[in-house]
Amino acid sequence: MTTFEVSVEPRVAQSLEAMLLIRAFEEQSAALNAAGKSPSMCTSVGQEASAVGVMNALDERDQILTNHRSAGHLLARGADPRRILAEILGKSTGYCGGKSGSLHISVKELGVVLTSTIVGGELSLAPGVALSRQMLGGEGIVVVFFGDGAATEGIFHESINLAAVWNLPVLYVCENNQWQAFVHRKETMLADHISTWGASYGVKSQTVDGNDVDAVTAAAKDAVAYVRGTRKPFLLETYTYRLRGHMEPDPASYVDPAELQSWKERDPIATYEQRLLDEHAITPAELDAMKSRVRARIEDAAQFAMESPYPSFEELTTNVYA
Amino acid sequence: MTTFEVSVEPRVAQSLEAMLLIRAFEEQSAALNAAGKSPSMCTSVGQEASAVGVMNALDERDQILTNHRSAGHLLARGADPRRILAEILGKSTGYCGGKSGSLHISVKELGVVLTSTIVGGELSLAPGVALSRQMLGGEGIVVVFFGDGAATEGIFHESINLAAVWNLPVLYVCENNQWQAFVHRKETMLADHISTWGASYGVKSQTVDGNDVDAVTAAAKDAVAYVRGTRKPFLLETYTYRLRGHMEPDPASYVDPAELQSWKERDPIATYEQRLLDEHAITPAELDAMKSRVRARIEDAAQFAMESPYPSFEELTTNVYA
Amino acid sequence: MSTHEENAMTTMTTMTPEAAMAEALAEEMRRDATVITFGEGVATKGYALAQEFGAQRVRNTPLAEGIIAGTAAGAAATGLRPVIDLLFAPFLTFAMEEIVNSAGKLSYISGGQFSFPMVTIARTGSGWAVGAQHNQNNEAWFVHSPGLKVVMPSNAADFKGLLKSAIRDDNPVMFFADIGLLHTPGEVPSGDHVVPIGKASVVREGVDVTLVTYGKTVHSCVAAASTLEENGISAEVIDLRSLKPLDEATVLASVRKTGRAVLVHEAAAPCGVGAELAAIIAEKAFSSLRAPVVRLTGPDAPSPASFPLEAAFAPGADAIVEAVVKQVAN
Amino acid sequence: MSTHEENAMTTMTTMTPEAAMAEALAEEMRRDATVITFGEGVATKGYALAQEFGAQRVRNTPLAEGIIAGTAAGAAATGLRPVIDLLFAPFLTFAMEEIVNSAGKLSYISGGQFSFPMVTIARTGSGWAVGAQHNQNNEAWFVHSPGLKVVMPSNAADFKGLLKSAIRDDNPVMFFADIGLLHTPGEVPSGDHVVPIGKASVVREGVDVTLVTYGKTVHSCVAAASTLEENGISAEVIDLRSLKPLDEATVLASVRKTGRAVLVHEAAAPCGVGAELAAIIAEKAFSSLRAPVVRLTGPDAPSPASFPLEAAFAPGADAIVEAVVKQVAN
Ligand SMILES: Cc1ncc(C[n+]2csc(CCOP(=O)(O)OP(=O)(O)O)c2C)c(N)n1
Ligand SMILES: Cc1ncc(C[n+]2csc(CCOP(=O)(O)OP(=O)(O)O)c2C)c(N)n1
Ligand SMILES: [Mg+2]
Ligand SMILES: [Mg+2]
Repeated sequence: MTTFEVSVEPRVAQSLEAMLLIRAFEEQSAALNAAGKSPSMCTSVGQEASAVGVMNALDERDQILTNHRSAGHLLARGADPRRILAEILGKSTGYCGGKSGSLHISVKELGVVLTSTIVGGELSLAPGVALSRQMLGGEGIVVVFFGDGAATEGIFHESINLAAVWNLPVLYVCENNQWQAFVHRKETMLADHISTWGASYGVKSQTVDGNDVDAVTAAAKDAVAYVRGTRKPFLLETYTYRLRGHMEPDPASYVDPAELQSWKERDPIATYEQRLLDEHAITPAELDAMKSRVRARIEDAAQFAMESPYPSFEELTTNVYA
Repeated sequence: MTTFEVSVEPRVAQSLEAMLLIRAFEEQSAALNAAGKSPSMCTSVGQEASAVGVMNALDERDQILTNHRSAGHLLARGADPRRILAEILGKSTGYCGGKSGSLHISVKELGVVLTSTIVGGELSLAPGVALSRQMLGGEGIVVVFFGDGAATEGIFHESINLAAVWNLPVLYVCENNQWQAFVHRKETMLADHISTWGASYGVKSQTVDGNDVDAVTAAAKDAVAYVRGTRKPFLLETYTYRLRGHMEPDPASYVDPAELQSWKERDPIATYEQRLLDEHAITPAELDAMKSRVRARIEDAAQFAMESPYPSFEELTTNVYA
Repeated sequence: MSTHEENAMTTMTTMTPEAAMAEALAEEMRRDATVITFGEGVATKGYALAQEFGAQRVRNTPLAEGIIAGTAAGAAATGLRPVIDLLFAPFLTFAMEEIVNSAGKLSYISGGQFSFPMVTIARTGSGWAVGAQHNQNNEAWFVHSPGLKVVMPSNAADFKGLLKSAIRDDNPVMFFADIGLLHTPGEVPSGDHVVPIGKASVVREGVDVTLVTYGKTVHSCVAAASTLEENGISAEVIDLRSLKPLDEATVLASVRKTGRAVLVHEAAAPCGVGAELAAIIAEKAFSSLRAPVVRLTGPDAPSPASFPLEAAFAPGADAIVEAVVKQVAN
Repeated sequence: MSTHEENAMTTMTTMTPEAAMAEALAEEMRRDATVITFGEGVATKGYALAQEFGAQRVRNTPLAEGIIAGTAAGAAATGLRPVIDLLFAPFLTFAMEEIVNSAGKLSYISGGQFSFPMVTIARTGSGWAVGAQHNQNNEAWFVHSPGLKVVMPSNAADFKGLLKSAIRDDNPVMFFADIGLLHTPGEVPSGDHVVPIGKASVVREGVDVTLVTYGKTVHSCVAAASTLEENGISAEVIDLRSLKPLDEATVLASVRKTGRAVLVHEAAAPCGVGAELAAIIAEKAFSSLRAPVVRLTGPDAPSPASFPLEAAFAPGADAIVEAVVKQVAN
């Protein structure tokens, strides 16, 4: 046991390190894009607590569906940053052999079934994945991450209603980050909280501070226990904010600077770091060590991705059919 | 002034006669189908009070969208039974020249914009019709009739949310008749009342006894006044029951006889007749006269429709483009 | 008449295509516990099926085509083999996202990690006089979409055999059922009658002209061929059965023999299956062609409800005879 | 290069197709107060437009393609002329019901009581390396659907002129914008530059072979034609511009002259526009044909994100040259 491992509560350390890893990963992706070395991607900067908190509550049996802003979910689930970054660069070593690119990465071995970049596509598949769970047995549940924008697509209504009527074990996680590409959420709905929509379907729901990883972890654990036990859906809203533009590069000049600033002050990583330091749950030295580890992993990932080969031209037409 | 006109309160008489006309029309249609003289159609038997009550609250400025079960709405709006029946038979004298058949009748001169037999199609068009009202001026509002089944289509969610966010003057009338073709409503949703779904969108709503024409009229008048005044949407649910099968012919053997019986006892026409007789608002003789008038109109309509010519073959490809 | 291997001992049962589909589904559900079926009213209308396999495997759904198809795709990716019924082809418009972007593409996008063994049934074509929102022959949309297979049988035996193949296929299969045929009884071989996807059927041999068709117009072509024979013209009739993959070899072999092709279907001409056939022929059998290729299709118009107009929608035997006579005279 | 009448005094301005579309929309909104535009982020991205015409006529919408298209159809039927932006062609899958069943069919179904003057814009094609859920050339679906018009320009002038025509048209028009072209500047005639829907453009004259194409592959064909010229082969290049209605007359006149047709597009082959062209040619210019028709298209596969694979997706000039050389040798 090193001092580090003794002084920091393991889950807390894990949560912080996972969030740091996501942030570093996203900044690396964005940098590659800015340098003309990568196609566009959507980062999850500012939303790390939501990804990490929910993943903290899941285990191996569970399956995950997510959307275009999925790198955080994948990393929090334990995916290899090398293979994610390789996929973003369209390399053969990526999780999908380079065919997906950043927007639809799936990782079967981690239970990540079919990320969708069609907004709402993840919601359309979720009940079916849960139906497999229901019919093929086991205690696994399905978690589907979707945005506040996806909630305004009709398929949200159809998906959660079906899950309710058929008693499907789906945890709906709405990451309400206040933006839908270039449109503020308030332009798209009168309600402030998507969790309030659960009532129509007879689905229990809750909103949690999506910038507080411990709060998300606690809420997600309750929600997962409910879904796993009752085999019914639950709607968890993580209330958060997209701190970068919609996609890279996006100067996001349409964002109200005051609103952005107020959320920057609630950055889920900076506030958590500070809290852990204040509570002496972590020392500055430990934090530095953690950051170095993360930096090393991301640098290694970048190198791996950059050096990996592109797929061969035959791959253009393989995997069209099973 | 005849005795009839003095003794019966005009709106009450009108409501009863309108309901009788719808019932007689639907039974005539069904009989033509049973006799092999007409394609299949969906009748609104049992739901007459909803159609008549809502139409009682509208005026000429208003526009209407409806669905596959629209004959009642059309008749209550004042459409000519001859031309509706001709359309059902695919005759050139029908409102759409026979191209629509029973399922998508529109009557521009009466403000009936584009009936949809795609369940939910009426919901998808409604905000746009209201947007025209909003942008081109006037005090007209838009009423869209849809079923409880349509409410489970995603387009319901998208439509009412848009109407709420854009402040569109749409009165959403959900005719909750407990059936969705061959599926009972309870198999498709956990809620009993679709009106409760309005809250998610910030839309005011109400459920009314859809088998009581006076109650529907009163509720619809309030709703119309709200929409006309605020230029905001409103969701009115008329709770009722489909007394015939889904379409002709349909023995509806899947219907629970006890449930059917309990609703038959609440037949909107029989109960209203009885009430008016009990209250001496109408005499048996007046009622007989009314029924004769209705019968004569329907017989005339059937004759007109049967004798009308089919469209000429050139019509196969006209009106494809404007 | 189909090209599958038939045991000499095979006995035949007469049934409608509708009954043949029900039988195929029941047999496959017995064979494989992962086969399930759902859709609007599926459990009500498929009462016998629901009785045999229970409420878990035979389900009514809410009225929401998008989530029916999406749920099928999600279930297919994770171990089940769903058969969904979306009723009428125009209703597929509410499920395009799930069918095309998910079921059709995600095997490829995932680099082969996932596959989508699912069958989507839709009724299509004229014959019910209910108009354009219940009737549109849009099968070509799916032929034009990657990763899907598309079948459209013309007789009871093929309805059964193709549905069984579709259920066993590891890819998403669109199964189009021509309404006009559903209640016409036909002979179906007993037992495990399977018709391979991707094999056309030469339903009538001939040497002067090749009629390529599918669905209800197969019968118009066969009728036309009889009339043509009386006029001394020998027409070969090919029933495609599968529109994707399309049995190029059978079509090309026939056209190389006859030198003439008439392509017949109810769907509109522009970018339809007839266009695809004409292109394949003009590319690969050009030197055998003795006359211009001819397409006979439904009009490029919504389908009218009015009975006599609807009856004139799909090309009939007379029009086919006329076109062939003119082509042969050319 | 386009076939429209050009005033001798016309001056040219250089701009990207993206700017040309914005200019067309602004001009039409000035001209006609019933023209409105909405879509996801339309008001944010079209900031200048929103400033000029106000929040009523330039609107952001919720993220819901179905109701965007449905609202356009409802508004079009009752006095407005909406221009909607559905972003990327794969997202059209969420709006098929409204576009196909309502906007496309209800004029007919209503017996001509209503019309649907609306324009639906969607971006399509490779060039952004974001994969198959943002990139599918599905324009043929709409060509195959009754009551719609479909255009897909290849240069800045046509982007402007066709968008103006589309807005003035009383029918629903699908406007496909090839992503790969949007940022390539070109010359646009100043003033009210209108390009009629349904007229192809002969962008290069030739006598040995006709290349028929649209969208980004117009440029590959023009490049191929230059190379071919060096090899003594004179290729005519036709830019269809409109896919529905399709300018048969221009295509047939050219093929009757050259006797050879090569059909080129990025969309998949099966039931694509190339198939339709091949069919028209095999039906109506058969006797002029000196060689098999050839199609060169993107693969029948979802589009890969990986940059080099994506770059190989659409047929390039080299492949076109090779195909023509082979065809001419035939
Ligand atoms: C069906 C569909 N429509 C539009 C888009 C374009 N688009 C990509 S992300 C996005 C915003 C999504 O907002 P939200 O669901 O809140 O997720 P967020 O990006 O905020 O995480 C949009 C409009 C898309 N990918 N798919
Ligand atoms: C998109 C679509 N799906 C399915 C159908 C078939 N269908 C016609 S009516 C109907 C039931 C509609 O139920 P509801 O909306 O409650 O209306 P009701 O018939 O009860 O008046 C169904 C499933 C259809 N016409 N359109
Ligand atoms: Mg968001
Ligand atoms: Mg109902």
